[in-house]
Amino acid sequence: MTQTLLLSIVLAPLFGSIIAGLFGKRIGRAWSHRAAIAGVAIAFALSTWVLKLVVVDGQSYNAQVYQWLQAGSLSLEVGFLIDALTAMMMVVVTFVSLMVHIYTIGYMHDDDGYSRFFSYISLFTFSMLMLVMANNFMQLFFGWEAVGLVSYLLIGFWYKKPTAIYANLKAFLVNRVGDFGFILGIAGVLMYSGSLDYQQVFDFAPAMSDKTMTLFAGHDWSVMSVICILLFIGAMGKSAQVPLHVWLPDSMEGPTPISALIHAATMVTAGIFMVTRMSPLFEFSETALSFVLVIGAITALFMGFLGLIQNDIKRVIAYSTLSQLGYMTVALGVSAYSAGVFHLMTHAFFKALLFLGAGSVIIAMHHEQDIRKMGGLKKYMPITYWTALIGSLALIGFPGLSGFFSKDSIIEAVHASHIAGSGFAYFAVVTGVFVTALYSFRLFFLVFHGKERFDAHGHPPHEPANVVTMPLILLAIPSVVAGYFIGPMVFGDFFGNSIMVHAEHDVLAQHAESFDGIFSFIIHGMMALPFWLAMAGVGTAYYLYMKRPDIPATLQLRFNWLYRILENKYGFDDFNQTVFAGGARAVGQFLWKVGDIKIIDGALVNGTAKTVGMISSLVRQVQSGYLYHYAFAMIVGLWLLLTYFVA
Amino acid sequence: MMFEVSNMSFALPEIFMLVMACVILLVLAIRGDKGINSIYVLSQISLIATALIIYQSIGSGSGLSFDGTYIKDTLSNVLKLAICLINVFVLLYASSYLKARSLFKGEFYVLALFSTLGMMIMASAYHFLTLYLGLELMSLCLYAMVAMQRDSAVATEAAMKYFILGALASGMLLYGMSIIYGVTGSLAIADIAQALQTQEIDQTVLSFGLVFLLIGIGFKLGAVPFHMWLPDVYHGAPTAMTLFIATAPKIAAFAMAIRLLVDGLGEGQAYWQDMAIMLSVLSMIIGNVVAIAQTNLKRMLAYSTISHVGFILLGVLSGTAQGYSAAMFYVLVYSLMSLGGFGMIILMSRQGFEADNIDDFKGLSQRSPWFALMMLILMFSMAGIPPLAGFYAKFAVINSVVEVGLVPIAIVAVVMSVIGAFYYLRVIKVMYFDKPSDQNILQAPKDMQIAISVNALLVLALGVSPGALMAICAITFS
Amino acid sequence: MIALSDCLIVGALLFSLSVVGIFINRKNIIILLMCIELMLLAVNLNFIAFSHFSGDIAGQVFVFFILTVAAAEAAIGLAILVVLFRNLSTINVSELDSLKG
Amino acid sequence: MFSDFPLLSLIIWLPIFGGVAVLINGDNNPWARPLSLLVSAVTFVASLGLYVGFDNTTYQMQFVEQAPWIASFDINYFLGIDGFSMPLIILTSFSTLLVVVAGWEVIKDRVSHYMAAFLIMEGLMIAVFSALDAILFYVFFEAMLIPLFLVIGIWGGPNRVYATIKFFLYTLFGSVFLLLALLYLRHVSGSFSILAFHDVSLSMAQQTLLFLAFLISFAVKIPMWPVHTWLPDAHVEAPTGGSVILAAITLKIGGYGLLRFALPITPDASMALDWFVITLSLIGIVYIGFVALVQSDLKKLIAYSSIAHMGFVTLGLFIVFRIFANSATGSGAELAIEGAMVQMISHGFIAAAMFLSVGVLYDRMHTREISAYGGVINTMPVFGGFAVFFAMANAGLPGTSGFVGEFMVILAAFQADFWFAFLAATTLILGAAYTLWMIKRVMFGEVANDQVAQLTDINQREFIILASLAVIVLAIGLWPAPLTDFMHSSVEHLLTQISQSKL
Repeated sequence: MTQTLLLSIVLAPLFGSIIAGLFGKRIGRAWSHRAAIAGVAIAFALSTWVLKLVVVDGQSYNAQVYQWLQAGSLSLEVGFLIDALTAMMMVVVTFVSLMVHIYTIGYMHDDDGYSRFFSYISLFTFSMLMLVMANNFMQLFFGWEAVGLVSYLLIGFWYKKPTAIYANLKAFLVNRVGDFGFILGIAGVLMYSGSLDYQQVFDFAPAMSDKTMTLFAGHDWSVMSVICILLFIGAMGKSAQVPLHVWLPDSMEGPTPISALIHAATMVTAGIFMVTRMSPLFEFSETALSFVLVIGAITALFMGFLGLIQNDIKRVIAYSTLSQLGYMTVALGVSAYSAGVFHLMTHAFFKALLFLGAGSVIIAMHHEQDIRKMGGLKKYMPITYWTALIGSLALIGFPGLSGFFSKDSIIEAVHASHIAGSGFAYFAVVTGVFVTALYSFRLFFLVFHGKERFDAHGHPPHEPANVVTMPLILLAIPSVVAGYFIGPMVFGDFFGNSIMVHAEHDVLAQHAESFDGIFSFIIHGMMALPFWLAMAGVGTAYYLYMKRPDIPATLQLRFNWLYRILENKYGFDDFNQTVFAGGARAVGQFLWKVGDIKIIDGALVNGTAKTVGMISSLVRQVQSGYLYHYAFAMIVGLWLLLTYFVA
Repeated sequence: MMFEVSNMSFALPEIFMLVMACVILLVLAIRGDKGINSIYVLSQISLIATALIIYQSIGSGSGLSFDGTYIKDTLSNVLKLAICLINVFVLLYASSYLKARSLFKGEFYVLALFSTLGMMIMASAYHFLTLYLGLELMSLCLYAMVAMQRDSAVATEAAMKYFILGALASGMLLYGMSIIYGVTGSLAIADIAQALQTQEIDQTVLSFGLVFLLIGIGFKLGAVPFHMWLPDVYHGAPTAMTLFIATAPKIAAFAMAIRLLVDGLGEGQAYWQDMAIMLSVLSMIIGNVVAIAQTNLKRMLAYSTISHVGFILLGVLSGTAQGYSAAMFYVLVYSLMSLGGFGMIILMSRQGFEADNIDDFKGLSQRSPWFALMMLILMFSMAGIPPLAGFYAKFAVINSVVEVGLVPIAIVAVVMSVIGAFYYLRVIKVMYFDKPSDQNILQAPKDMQIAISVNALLVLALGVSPGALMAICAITFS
Repeated sequence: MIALSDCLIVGALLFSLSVVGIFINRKNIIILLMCIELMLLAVNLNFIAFSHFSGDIAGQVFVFFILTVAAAEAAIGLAILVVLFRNLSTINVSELDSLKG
Repeated sequence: MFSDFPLLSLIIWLPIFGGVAVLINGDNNPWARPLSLLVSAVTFVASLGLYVGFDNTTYQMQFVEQAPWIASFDINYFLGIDGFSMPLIILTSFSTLLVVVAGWEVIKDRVSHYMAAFLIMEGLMIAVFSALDAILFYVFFEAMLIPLFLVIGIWGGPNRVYATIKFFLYTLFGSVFLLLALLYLRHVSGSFSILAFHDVSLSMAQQTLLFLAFLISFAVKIPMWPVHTWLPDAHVEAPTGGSVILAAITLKIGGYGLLRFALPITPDASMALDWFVITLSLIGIVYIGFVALVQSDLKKLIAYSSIAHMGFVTLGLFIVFRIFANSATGSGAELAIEGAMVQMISHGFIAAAMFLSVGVLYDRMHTREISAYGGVINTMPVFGGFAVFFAMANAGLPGTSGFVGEFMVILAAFQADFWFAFLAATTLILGAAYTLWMIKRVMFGEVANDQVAQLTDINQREFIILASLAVIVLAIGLWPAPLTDFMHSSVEHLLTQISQSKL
């Protein structure tokens, strides 16, 4: 593996982006997308090659490209760390990205910002690759923020739409809250390990583990817990964990391809990747792991509920993404990093598939996104229908499809774990299975089955162009088969040194012993509770939305309070809007109007000027014009001098 | 008693000046106002010639003469030279002003020359008597000069105030001199200094006398609280006269201060230092603060003078050679700036228009960018902003008080200089940021325009390279 | 025998009187001129006293000069007074207040 | 190669005399603009000579020139640069070049005065950064106020008089204390050489007073909370060029002053009072962040953001003592000082870019009210791209120079105290909030009104300016090492100086 190879992977999409972005107008649409797709395709091909080198040839790579900065003995570098984890991520990212690129040709066909869009998504690919290939925290942070930037640009891609530019600002700011923790975590790492290089930090981790620091007087905290929680706050922002999840549903304002690429498959999983990468640190802090676990569990369950009542096709999937990210986080919390990453991978495929399928529906519906105005699309859009079915089944964990393997291994891992919060987490993930199935198939039935509730304007909906359907098919394949790698990836030593798990946390090890092949895993899964819950969910969805569509309406009336809570998304948005956005503005107004204008400027600065002016006009009166006053002043002077200074 | 020619030569400039003044008086008597132009030229020639004589005599020995009543030293040479040269400019500026107001008469020049003579005598006086005579010669001429515009109510009012208060101050000075005479038994400054060193002196009486001396000095300089005449006289007097009063007499007053306080009563520095601190601090505060409220430029410059006096006193009160030279530098720079400042008012004025309100300078930068720039230089210099001469003046005096450990006084000084900057900035603001209210072009003659440019550029040049003048001041007190 | 202190006290009294006269008088400028003369006389008394008691003649010489200057001063003062009266038609001190502030 | 050539004098006096030449030529002379461009371009190129000839292995002053100036006070014309001043000088000459180009067509009134003011100011500012004699420093430090005062007052907005006088008096008030401190130091050390000041030993009381004097004067310049209120007013009223110079250079003089005077001359007092500066810096970062959020005037918003960013400079400079005390392993002290320096340089470029961007809008719409805009990117797509880019840089996005300094200072602050880093890092949120909210309101959305609809995109001249800034911002962000390599020796030296007690 050479530096040139790795640099080519990273820079190819960047060049594509620059060409499409800066010269898009000059070279035209076709050449823009050709440049961008070529870049990503190169990256994908080379990434696959790298994966082969890592997996088959057992190579790894960790070296600097150039020194970014030096200060004292500290050297910050830009470099790459390639191991199994990185290689897998690279392939996932470039593959999904490639699919989305191709899909975009069809989806954005009529858009004015065609070249710009390609430029952005290529730039995103570059950023994401920088993130996953980093060998140090600085570069990680660079990629971290860069994907945030692209996400900001893409959510606000249709910059005329008020909701879009509201959503992108919100997304950026909420992510910044996470980054706030993240950068503090990085600072902590530097302080206690003296380096920002992964390898050096990880080597130093044991020495750091018993240090303490004082945050509030009188109470010592484990350094490792503080650092890991801070780092995880970063992950919470990027991977949309409660309470920093609020940006993700709104991010659906962006074009659908990026919902698939960024807000489902890749960027939002950066947090999961990061925590996995940091496993040598997290393993030293059970506090942090419990924190991760509980946050993940809350997200997995409660975000799933919200999916039940959404009517926007993309928002349903978005809440599903939130919930699935919760699953991954739960996996991290119980130290089942490989299961988390495995779910990350399968999820990337089937969720991208679902989003692109939704996009396909949206094209057919002429950009109508309300599922209440769809229905019966099955016969018009067979490819979309079947691929969406595969995606949905994979999502709910239907045995044999990829989601089944990854989700099941997470649930098993949680079951086996004993760290604080695992009981609640187990409840959450198991309940979540039912909820997932319910909202997924609610969506599926409402869109593809039942009555046609749309207004076709005389043109019946039809399957979009090949460039749209081809990625669906291509994504459907791994959505089915990716699960078969569970053996090496979850229970084997595919990840090798890239993930570290302490023996006492190693919940997967117990399953690894009992794991003997995919087939038996499927059989075993079909006899377990989650499978039946999933089936129940599908059944309930069928009953409620196909057979008795009156029941949901009744329920909605009966449990109005509950419905209102769900509709308000537990009040997070209102709370943030009032307390944080409103509060910040109120504080700003107060500090400005009172602090700056009244006190500093008014009282101190202009006040001084005014006082001097007042004294001036007062003292002026002494110069009365009368000779005898003048003489008197001299006498006063004389008297003063005589009194004070005559010895 | 031997009559020594060499001793006479020490007073050659004064003698020459006296002769010329008398000649001009004669010309005036003979030709009346018809000879005014020749009188003007003659006055300028006598000033320049006197300056040349002084310059020539710099190398040719120094010391006392006239039985110890008169001294020729570097201080007197430099100050006299400065007085003469500044008055050359003053007369030049004044002439156009006077012509426009039918004040262009021989009396002015006679008075000016006699007054200059008085100042020169003050600079060289080394005896209470000579000092007093020089002072009165200067003052009486100034009183008359202020009153010259006989049909102006304010001018005569100003003259009256000036006269009464001036006389009062002279009286106090004399009273102080008498006390000092009493305790030391001498009127000669050298003898007084010696007496203070060698004899047992009653300190109470000494300091009592000192108070009165200081009042006299303070009055002539215009230090608070003996400054009350200053704004009214500057304001009321015709601008040409204000120009005259505001420049060279300050140099003479400084000379008087040095002769009395340093050369004579240097031993009593412990007493007069504290008194001078009071005067200095009050001057800086009152001068700067009250100037803010002024709308009349002449009056504002009067208050600014008061504050400058406070700074000059800073140098004197530090009681070190460095401080004296700093004060000397300051007073020279001050007269140069003041010359330019009042000169600008004259430059702006024309028949029937005084241009002494700050608002009269509105939009000057658009009407006459060059002279706006000159005024800008002068104002910033007065405010003490580098790289202009005024900065080094302030720098030097503040340095001298810091060197003797009077840091609190220095703090007052710098804070006051910030307040002071405000009203100078106002003038600049009016010139540069306001729209002109009239489009009158300057009517001043070319020679005056050139002179005032030279004047302002000199302030700039002294700012860029103050070393030479500072060195001269340093040598004076070394 | 008149002691030095007696002379000095008289001088100081005269001086004080003149000073008080200057700032108490609010009516007539001529009184101011008189006060000034009085002040100079007080100073003269001082000089003469010191000169006499210290046996140094310089003080008395000084007095002559002061007298001369005083005359000149009075001349100028009166001249200004005349001009003032011509302009303002008054010599009232309290009406000399157009310049102030 | 440059050892004998008085390069510093050249780049100081060339623009000053060039400015005078432009001034003398007068307004009606068509040569005013080209001549200014020529002078500033030559100065810029010449200043690059400093970069080329710089020896970054030593902390000693380089390009030293020394000649007596005021002999009686032993004041010398003593110039020299080290790793701190060299980048700032180049920043100065570059910014001036930009300002000249930016004012090319925009300034129609008294062109020669405008150009001359900036050229003269350039020379003065370069002199400030290279002066090694305290009085020489002070003279230029103050003299610089004059042209800036005029620039704001003459070409400024409606409330320019208040703003410019406030600016002048505020800064003058600060700097007179500097003068006192310098005089006192001369009293103690017997020389006006700044290098001699570095070596003189001082008691704690002396140091404290000196330190406070330094702090007052430089805090006003930087400006630190609570002596910052002149800056928003000055920026709002100043013409674009004035804002650029104000933000890019004059604020840096404050930071530079602390580096050159306060830290090395009064290390013990700096250590004893570091809590004070740190507190003010952190208040500045947080408080000003909130205030910036609610501004309705574009320039005011950017001005406030400048204050918040400069808070990182003072924070970086003064946390070193705590880092020493914690004896942390992460090279925090170097990070802190270099972070502060990088932050200054970077802010110079970014703030310049932001103000130039506002200038672009202002030239077209003649308003700075955010509410008057909306959807500008529809009519000015190229400009919009730049604006978003610079906004991101202002919000400290990695890959731009805005990130580097903040990142370094936050990393270092953590080593001083967790809560310092915590408060400093709020800028990640606040900085993004006020900058991007502003961008959202100005740039995005439907075309708000007819004026916006009639906007024309930037012309070639504006493009070149913004593009050159963008390239620099990006370059420093992607590879700051070449910039910081020049500082290492000087930083090490400074750290040695401040770790040795002077008591």
